Amino acid sequence: MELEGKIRIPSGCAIAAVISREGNPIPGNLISEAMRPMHDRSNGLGGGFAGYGIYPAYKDFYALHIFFDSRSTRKDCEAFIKEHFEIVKAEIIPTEKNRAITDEPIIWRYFVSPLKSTLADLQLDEKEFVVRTVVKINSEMKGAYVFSSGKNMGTFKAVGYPEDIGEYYRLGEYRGYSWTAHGRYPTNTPGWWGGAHPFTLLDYSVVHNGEISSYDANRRFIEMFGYKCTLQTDTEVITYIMDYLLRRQRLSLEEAANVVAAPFWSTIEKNRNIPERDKLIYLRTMFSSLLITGPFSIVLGFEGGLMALNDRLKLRSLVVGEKDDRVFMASEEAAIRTMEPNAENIWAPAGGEPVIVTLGEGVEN
Amino acid sequence: MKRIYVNEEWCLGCHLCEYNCAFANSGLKDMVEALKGKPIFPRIHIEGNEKISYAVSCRHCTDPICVKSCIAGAISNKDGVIVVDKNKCVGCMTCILVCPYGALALNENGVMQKCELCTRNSDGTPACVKGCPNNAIVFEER
Amino acid sequence: MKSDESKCVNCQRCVSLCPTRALKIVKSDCILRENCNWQNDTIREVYKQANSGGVLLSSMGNPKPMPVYWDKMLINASQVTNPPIDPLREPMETKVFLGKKPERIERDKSGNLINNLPAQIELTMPVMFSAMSYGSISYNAHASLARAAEELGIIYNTGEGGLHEDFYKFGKNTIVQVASGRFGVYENYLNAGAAIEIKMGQGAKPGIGGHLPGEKIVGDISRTRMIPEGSDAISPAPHHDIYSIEDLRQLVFSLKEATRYKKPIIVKVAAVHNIAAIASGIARSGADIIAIDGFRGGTGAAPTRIRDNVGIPIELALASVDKRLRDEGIRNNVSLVAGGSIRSAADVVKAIALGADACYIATAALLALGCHLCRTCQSGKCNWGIATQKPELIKRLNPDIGSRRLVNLMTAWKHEIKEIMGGMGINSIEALKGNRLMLRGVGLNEKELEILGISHAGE
Amino acid sequence: MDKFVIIGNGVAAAGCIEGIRSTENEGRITVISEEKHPVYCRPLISYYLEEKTDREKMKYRADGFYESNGCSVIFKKAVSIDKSKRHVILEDGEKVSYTSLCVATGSSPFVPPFEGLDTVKHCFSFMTIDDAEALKKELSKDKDVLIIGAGLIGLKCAEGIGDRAKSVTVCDLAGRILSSILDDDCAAIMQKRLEDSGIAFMLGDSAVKFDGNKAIMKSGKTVKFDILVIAVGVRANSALIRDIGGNVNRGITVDKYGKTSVKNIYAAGDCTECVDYSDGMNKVIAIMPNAYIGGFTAGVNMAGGKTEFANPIPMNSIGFFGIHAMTAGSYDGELFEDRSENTIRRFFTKDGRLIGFMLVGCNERAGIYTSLIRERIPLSTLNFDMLRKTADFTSFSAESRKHVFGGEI
Repeated sequence: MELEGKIRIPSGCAIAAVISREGNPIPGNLISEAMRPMHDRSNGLGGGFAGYGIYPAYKDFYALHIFFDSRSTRKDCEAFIKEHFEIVKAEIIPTEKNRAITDEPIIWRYFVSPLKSTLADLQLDEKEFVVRTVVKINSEMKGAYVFSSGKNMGTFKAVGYPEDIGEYYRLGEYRGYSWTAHGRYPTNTPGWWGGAHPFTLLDYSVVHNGEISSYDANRRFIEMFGYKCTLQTDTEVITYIMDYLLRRQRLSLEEAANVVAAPFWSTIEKNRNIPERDKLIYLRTMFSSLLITGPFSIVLGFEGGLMALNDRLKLRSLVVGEKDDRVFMASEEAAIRTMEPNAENIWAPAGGEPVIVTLGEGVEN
Repeated sequence: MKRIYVNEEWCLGCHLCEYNCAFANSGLKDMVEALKGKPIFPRIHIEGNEKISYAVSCRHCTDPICVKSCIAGAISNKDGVIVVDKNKCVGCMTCILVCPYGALALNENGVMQKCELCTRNSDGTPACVKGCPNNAIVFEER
Repeated sequence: MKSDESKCVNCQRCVSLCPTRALKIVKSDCILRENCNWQNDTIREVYKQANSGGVLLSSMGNPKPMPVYWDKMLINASQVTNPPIDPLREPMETKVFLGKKPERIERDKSGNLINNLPAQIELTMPVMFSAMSYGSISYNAHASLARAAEELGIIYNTGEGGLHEDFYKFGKNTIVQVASGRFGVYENYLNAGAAIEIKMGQGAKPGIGGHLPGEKIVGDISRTRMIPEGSDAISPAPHHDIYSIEDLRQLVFSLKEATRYKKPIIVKVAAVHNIAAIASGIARSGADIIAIDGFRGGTGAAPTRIRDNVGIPIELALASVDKRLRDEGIRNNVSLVAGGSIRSAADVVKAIALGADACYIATAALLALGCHLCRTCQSGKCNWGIATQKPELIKRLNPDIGSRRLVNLMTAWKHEIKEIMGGMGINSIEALKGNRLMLRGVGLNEKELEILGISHAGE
Repeated sequence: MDKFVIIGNGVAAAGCIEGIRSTENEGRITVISEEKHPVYCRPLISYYLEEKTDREKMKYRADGFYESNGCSVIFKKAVSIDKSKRHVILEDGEKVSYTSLCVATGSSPFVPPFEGLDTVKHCFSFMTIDDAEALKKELSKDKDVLIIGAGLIGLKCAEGIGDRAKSVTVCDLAGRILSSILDDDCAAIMQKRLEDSGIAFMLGDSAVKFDGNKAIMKSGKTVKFDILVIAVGVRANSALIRDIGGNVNRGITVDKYGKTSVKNIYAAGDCTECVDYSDGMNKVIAIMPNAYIGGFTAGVNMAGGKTEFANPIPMNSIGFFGIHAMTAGSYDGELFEDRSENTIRRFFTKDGRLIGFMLVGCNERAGIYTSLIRERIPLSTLNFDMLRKTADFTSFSAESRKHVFGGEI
């Protein structure tokens, strides 16, 4: 059977997320446990987590999490990275053997910073250079796969059930101000670690439940801007779209939501607020190929916040709840109740309406 | 009330309305059986010359002089549709003498006949209108 | 009743009008002794030319048994892992905007988005009626197209014959064409429509001009074309002011200047061998929209040999142009309109999935108006009142009926497009554009699949 | 509550009832009927004898007509009107009071004072169903019938009884049949058809004296008969109005609203006279359309509405044994004629307008001509040469066709 990237594999999923609005540390096992009641939404063929604020000691460095299929690949890849980056720390990501997790690759993380000279040579900004490097490794370096590349954040993913993966990566040892989680139900895959979610690019991470019907329209459009959809997964293309809209076009989160889950024309036409209406028409027209159709519920993680978003018909479940400074998001309320039995204000956001939570003012991240 | 109106701009002079009319009023199911080899007595007629043509049938006047003139009380106004009671008609042709549109004529039995808006077919459109290939005959409120 | 089979063109008018369906047209049983190489038509054409010494003329699209790729592509549908969407319950959007999209957003000082979109064409569905000139088709045919376009919220195209004074009122649903003959082109004309189309070529006769004989240049037609009655209307093969892509760019900007940058400019080209490179050039010429016309496109009159042997299929042209523009990162510079025998809603869906923004239809529109594809438009004696200027024939096409039938056809297609989209789980046409995963090929070889950018069914 | 009273129970009365009810639904309507029948189609009595119709079909209005229109009918003769007390006095002295009254008494057969008429055993008029029934009773295949008067009534009678008698002879002082509506040529064609069908004529000659079964003619000839029908003409029944000092000429004078010169009294139908729109002359136009329209007009105005009797003209459609003549208007004008062996089309124009026509043997769509007279359409607006030959609308302008076929009606 072919791996992700050779073939497009649809899948069903479970997602969950939590954030502390005040930036208080949350242990990673909280989110790992949240996935347990949604066990049946996954089928053991992939899961993962993203934590933000987990590397305060190295917060100024890009944390590259990389799978290698062999020592020699790692050597080659490290050599490639060293050409353009300063590596301040390189280590194996600590794991704990777990019966349910097998066939593990070699998993390392590197805290790096691009060489100023290289950036100057290429006339690129730092982030863009990191993106290109990641894309290059992932598309050209066989056996190496960068699965996390943001600052002060990290992704942890594997083939298996999410709660087992959480234990495997010893998530209880990390503290972050926000976490996202994903459990996967692919319908046709041998399961490949790199294909598990969250999918990340820089500090953007996406967990996604659904199967988007606009995939190839989105992919072929976004690939015009230097992205390569090597995994052929929805999550990957959504991540790139978000990166394109937020980082490169500098749209706000709401504006980006109005592109990917644009209101229906009939809704737009009924909008009495003319500037608002014109803005919506503009965004839909300008970025028409980035409209995402088909069922999805996603949580986008980024530096300093989370955004949950449903497709405009709300074809996938997504609920949100609150308690004190924490906001919870999940495919099922059960997951929220696991994290916080006394969660309040539980609601199901309407299709196309983003729920954006950012760290309160004055809170360091 | 919906009436039949004709527009000579679109009439092609194909006479289909006449055949459709005669067929619709024949009571038969098959047009060939109804019309083939027989003289036909439609209630709508194409008139014209090589330049123009148009169909003429009863206009269903709001103040129909034929109704007032019928010596047999055989013509009446049924909800705006002017109808002939064939049983009562004696063929005196007074209606022909008074109708400004020339819309009445004798049928094959020497009894007066005229368009009675055959709207009881499936879609409520008279046969001539339904069969007109170029909308030269329409059935509408004006 | 007698008939002269030598004069029958099989237009089916008699068959259609007979109320008892008593008529049928049969092939004459008098046939030449044909063989696989020398077939009936080929032999007759030789006789005809031996008689006349002239170029053979014919009309409508290429009838030769060339591959129709639309029929070798199949559309996807959702099952289990994602849901089909019911178009009867959920909004199903077919609105499209054609025109260049800027590379970047812009904001004013207070951070609000600025509308920096150049002029666009807004369509309620991704189909337009393509160019057919007044002269090649009748007043009533034009009236039908214009009225239908207005009612549908789509666009029709004047073709190269100018815009009849009666139809200026349909301006916002009109594309005015500027072709090599420049008939009827003046400032008001350019400003009358929703967009201007520069016609560089036509799928039915790439590389060939046009010729409307003087006897057809009478009355309104002469006035609309702005040429004297009785003079031949000759459209040269090239625009004599366009001998290169730089020249095209100049014309594009001249037209934009003349219309104060309020009208998108379409450049229409025939699908020919290096169409991808041509399109790439046009996309960089300032044009807003590229219309590509495949070799099966119709015509009122074309030299038979050209019609049947020049150009390439629209499916391959469209796929390679879309790919090339994306590879070059300039797909957003232009919208793509595909034409040249789009026959059904399925063809539209496939064209959009291959990468078109919209489709042009003409033959299908004429069929809606009554055309029975007898393919003798060049005679000027169209029995259906379409490709004729004879008053007694024109009269046969009542625009009330014509426009209604066009509206019906487009409405039906729209329903079908929505249904097919719903089946794919797509509720907006934007998400279908270039979505080639929704297509699979059957009976195509590797090369064809590669050019179309689709997988084979079963993959 | 208004009390509407109508004297007479013919078509004019029916028109009057429907006219009142088209305007209001409150007032009571009383019909005073000398004939003991509900309104029936009097012109059909010849068809009745011919058995082309029957008593049931001859009803002018369906059963329940009076009830559904809130009418009561008194089957008595009205003998006088008290205009100051506003009531009608009936033959038995009963008084019927009215708010407004319509006199629709019709006409009566005129019987000249023939010498020896009292010696004739079987002498009939031919006006009412009772006349027809009486005649029918007497008719048989072995009886000779003499009809005095070759006008519409006499000839219809002749046609109606042709098959039931041994012979039918029609005599008339005039030199042609239907002398009041046809000229010689037209009359000759009609006469020929009647003769071919077995009717005998003695024209320019008429009975002056009777002796039992014998009529002695002006020419001195004697004609034997078993049954005598007198159809020399009719007289308007205008006495009720004349007796109270109302204006009466040959018929009761009414204005275009149907009003007589007596307050609150209207009149309609054969008992009235009106202005012939085709020649501007005052005359009694005793035809059915006028009776109905006159009655309807009077009814509307009686009930407080306002309507006029628009452009009445004489017109007749009459046929015998398959040949038909149609006439309308007056004949004092320039003549245009087209004829063939069995048909004649004669048109009379004056001041650029059609004022009258006679059509014999060719009557398709004659109403188009009639409307030219009634609408006073200037002939300059159409192609009259064409129109005379065929009654259709190709002779009209496209503009007027548009109006006729596409406009309001």
